[in-house]
Amino acid sequence: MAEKYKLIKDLIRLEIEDFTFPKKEYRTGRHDTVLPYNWALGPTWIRFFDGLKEEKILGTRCKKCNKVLVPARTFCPICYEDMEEWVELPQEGNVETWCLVNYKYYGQVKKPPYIIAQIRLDKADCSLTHFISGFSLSDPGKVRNKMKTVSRVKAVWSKEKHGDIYDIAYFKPV
Amino acid sequence: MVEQKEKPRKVASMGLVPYEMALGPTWTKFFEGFKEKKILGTKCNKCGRVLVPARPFCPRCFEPMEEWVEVAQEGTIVTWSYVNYTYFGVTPDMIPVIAATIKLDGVDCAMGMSTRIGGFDIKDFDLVTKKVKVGARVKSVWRRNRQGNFRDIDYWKIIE
Amino acid sequence: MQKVGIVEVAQSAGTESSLSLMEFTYKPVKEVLDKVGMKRDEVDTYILASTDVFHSGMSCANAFDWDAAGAFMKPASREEGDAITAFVYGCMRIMSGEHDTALVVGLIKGSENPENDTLTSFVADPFYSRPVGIQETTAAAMQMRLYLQRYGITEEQCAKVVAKNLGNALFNPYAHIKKRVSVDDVLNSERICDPLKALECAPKSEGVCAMLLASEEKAKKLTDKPVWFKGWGSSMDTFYLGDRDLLDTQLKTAAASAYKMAGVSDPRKEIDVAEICEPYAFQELLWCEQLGFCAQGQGGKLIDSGVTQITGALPVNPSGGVLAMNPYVARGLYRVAEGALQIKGKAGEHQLDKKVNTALAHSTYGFCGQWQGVVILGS
Amino acid sequence: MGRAVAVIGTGQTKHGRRDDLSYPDLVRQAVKAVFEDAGITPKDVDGVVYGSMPSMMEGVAYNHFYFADALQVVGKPLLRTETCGSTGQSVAHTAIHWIASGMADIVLAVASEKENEGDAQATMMTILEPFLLVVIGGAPVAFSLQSREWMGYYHIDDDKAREAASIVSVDSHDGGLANPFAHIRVKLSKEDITSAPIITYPVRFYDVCPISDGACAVLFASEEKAKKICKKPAWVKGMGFRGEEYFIGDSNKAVWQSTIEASKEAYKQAGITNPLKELDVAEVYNPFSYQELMFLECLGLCPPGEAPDYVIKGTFSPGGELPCDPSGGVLCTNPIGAAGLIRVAEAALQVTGKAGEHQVEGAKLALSHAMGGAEQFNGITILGSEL
Repeated sequence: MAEKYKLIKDLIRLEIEDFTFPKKEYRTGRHDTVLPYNWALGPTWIRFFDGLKEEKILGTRCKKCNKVLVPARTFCPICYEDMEEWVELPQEGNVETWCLVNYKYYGQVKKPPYIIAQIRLDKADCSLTHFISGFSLSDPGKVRNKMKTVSRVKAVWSKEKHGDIYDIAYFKPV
Repeated sequence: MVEQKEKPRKVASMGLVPYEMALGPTWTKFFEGFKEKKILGTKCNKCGRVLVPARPFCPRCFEPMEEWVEVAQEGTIVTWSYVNYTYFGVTPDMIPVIAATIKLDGVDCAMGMSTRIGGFDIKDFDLVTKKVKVGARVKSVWRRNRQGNFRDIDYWKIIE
Repeated sequence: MQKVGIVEVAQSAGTESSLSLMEFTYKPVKEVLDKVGMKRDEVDTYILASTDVFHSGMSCANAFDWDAAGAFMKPASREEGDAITAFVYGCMRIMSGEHDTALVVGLIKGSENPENDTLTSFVADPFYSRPVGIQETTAAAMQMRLYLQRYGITEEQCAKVVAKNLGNALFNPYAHIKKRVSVDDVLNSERICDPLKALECAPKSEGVCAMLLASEEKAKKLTDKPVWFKGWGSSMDTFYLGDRDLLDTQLKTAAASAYKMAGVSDPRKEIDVAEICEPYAFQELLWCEQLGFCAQGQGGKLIDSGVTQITGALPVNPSGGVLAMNPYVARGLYRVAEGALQIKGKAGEHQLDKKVNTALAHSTYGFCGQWQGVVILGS
Repeated sequence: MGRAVAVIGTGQTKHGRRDDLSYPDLVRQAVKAVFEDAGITPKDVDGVVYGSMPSMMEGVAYNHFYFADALQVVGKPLLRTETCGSTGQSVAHTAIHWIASGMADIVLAVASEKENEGDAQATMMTILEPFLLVVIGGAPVAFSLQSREWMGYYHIDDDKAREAASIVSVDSHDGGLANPFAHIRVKLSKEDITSAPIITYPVRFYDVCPISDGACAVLFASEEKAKKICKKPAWVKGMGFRGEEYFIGDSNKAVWQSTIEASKEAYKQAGITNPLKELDVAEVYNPFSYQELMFLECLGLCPPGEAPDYVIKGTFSPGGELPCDPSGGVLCTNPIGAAGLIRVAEAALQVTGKAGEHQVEGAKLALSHAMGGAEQFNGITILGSEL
């Protein structure tokens, strides 16, 4: 297994955290699945992520039901029609719901604590899932009180952009 | 999760998932046998077949297989394959390999996959086709430091 | 349409086992066959349920499980996903008239896997939901906050579900978590994913559940008390959380079609016991609403009223539910098994103190209940 | 079986390396195509069955959630069936049982694979128990082991097997050339095949299937609905599925019982007593040309040990007694999870006369087949033009 991890390190900039199973009183065998993936984005995601690079949040409008969905979609999930009309969305919206992640698990995307939220951007007909930050998250009690007052949030862009969802660093309270 | 930035149209990533399996009493005992250079099988009281690796139950009769037997370490090649290509996780120094299925004497099934033929220059393909044949006799060659896993059998040697 | 009866069930306990996955799976399958007095090859068809990422690191799970499930050279198949689908597929195979008996197995050995959250993050799409940290717990936490906000459900009411279910689990020999907890214990447990608290989240358990199904004629021969499959409904929701109203799930659709098929018009009155899949405490309240046990937004009042207690008029999760035992893939089949045992009167110490004619079994998986399935059983 | 079931439409994507589309969009192409073919809308569907290879291959677990929108299954029940390489056949079987049970009238079956997005051999290795089945090699090893076992068992010499395997490969590639959906579309001569690089002796490059992306969708309907909707349905005449022990050496793979028993059951249901005579076309799962020879025997299409003779005679070639894999088969197109369902779709196209350039004249009864696991599972579906 060590060789496989080495292969990954050569292939990708990745820090591998170690996972320890609880100690067992019987004989076990540790074997980790380590597999490479190379997912094709397809034209819609590419255009959406290219938009993020230019600090634009793009959605698509369904010509049948007229709904604007973000991130942009190839097709309307309800009407099943191709969504060809692209719209740039405002970068502000309302927080619909959120959670404060304050525990660790293997393969986590970020060091806790962090807030994940559903954000309804103005003029969009669905919510965008992203992080909320821009203030201290270390005291859960204080975060809860603070979030009671937060209803509007605004996108904060990453300085370095790679054309992925992290080009939006997080949303901050307005 | 972790993304590679070089390719614009694709997202390269890794799936890393740790698992830890219980070997269970049957396979623990089977591998303990390896430490003592023993190959253990279990016998079905109903159909009388001896299976290697040892099994907790007979897959056909569905009765527990509780009778343990030590089996012979010589047998015949049922089939073999010459592996000379790499893929993720397999580096050029790990190949070539001759994978074989070997039927040990007195056993009612063949031992598949985990058995490798060796003991001569397997990089010489002409030599391989000369020596390795369906029906050829083989014998286990054990490693000196055995840890109770399949690598304890270093390879299977062709008996001329 | 051929009637299908549940003849016999066997389950394994949820606590960590030192057996290998093959040995662990073999036991309940053998047990169910022995109880009925059938040989492996006398059963017509086998349906397995297992999930690759939850399968100790071996993919194409059916390959490894085939022997232990007893499926050697039998017409068989495997459902990837919740085991309640394997139950339904087993019923279909009998209803089609092709087979008379079917053995259904759902299996997992949770102790061999990493955390469920690690695995469920692989359910998220790789470009958007996964990088922003969506997995079942974070999705459920957002659903819970919405639930609290919109309907004024209190955290105490959610905590009561844990106290009730873990209390029930004390009488279930197979349950994984066996400890009495108070509402305060739950409220004071760590807020791991605010508003979710540690004790409100299901554990990671082992579990193999095996069940023998038979056609009407055959079932009557094999057991003196078959439990009949009366109805099934299932529905899938759209993928992205942002596209959904998280409190208006497809469970309503699933329940409606199950009730229609079973001829249930007033679930609150006609159903005697419900086994519900509640990996997060608040979900039991939400699912109860959507199953029509109470009006929308009244889930909190429902638990307050005591109706869903084991002694109540409509006991929910007398076995302790998923909060007490969460064999991720097999949990749906456990719900059906527990429902069947209640009807048979064989649930043991947690047998209800009343006549049980109709039982409901529910299962769900996916973020915020993306897939929902409801099975109705009758005496 | 209960109610009669028919295929009322098929849809496939162009298979191959499909970096141009995201996975859900690829699935949607097949789904759109099947609705166009059948002339119905997603609203008419009662349920969906989906299948692919394991999560380890896709990098997304439970990808039916991810594809919920592409499958147009929102608000409807979905079953996910998966049995390794035979997934496509098992998906079809689930759909057929669903309708036969009376719980649905129209079921959409979809299977897909984006094999280029993962590492096929590395993923395939995860099928094996990591401590008892320690081997390097992936699928080519397992199947070349089987081919050699078969050659050894019947004492078939290397040259004869080589000759027959080359014919299988040439015929399949000719089929692929005529099939607009196929991945590999090249004209090959026997020399091209015998001079190609060795993958694992004696298996050479053109004896092995490609790594493909693709999706396939098939609409199944009850008798009543099929007659109403479809002018020329393909009727399900029989099906069979069998699996052997997990450990590869436990049973003889040269006389492969799971293929034999699965096909026997399917023939019995279809009332077929002499498959070679009665079948008009067969879509045999052939990821390796050598393996197809063994399948031809185990499917009862020729006597045991005689497949090379029959192949050399031209029995299974275009224009022969029973043309095999006119679509090019798995040798030309192998999105693994979908490959089994593509066989069903191709069989349906043949018996309904819609196969176009690779149509077998007047085909009325077709066999479709898929295999999976480390030489473990076999699934078969037989379709016919008459009820």
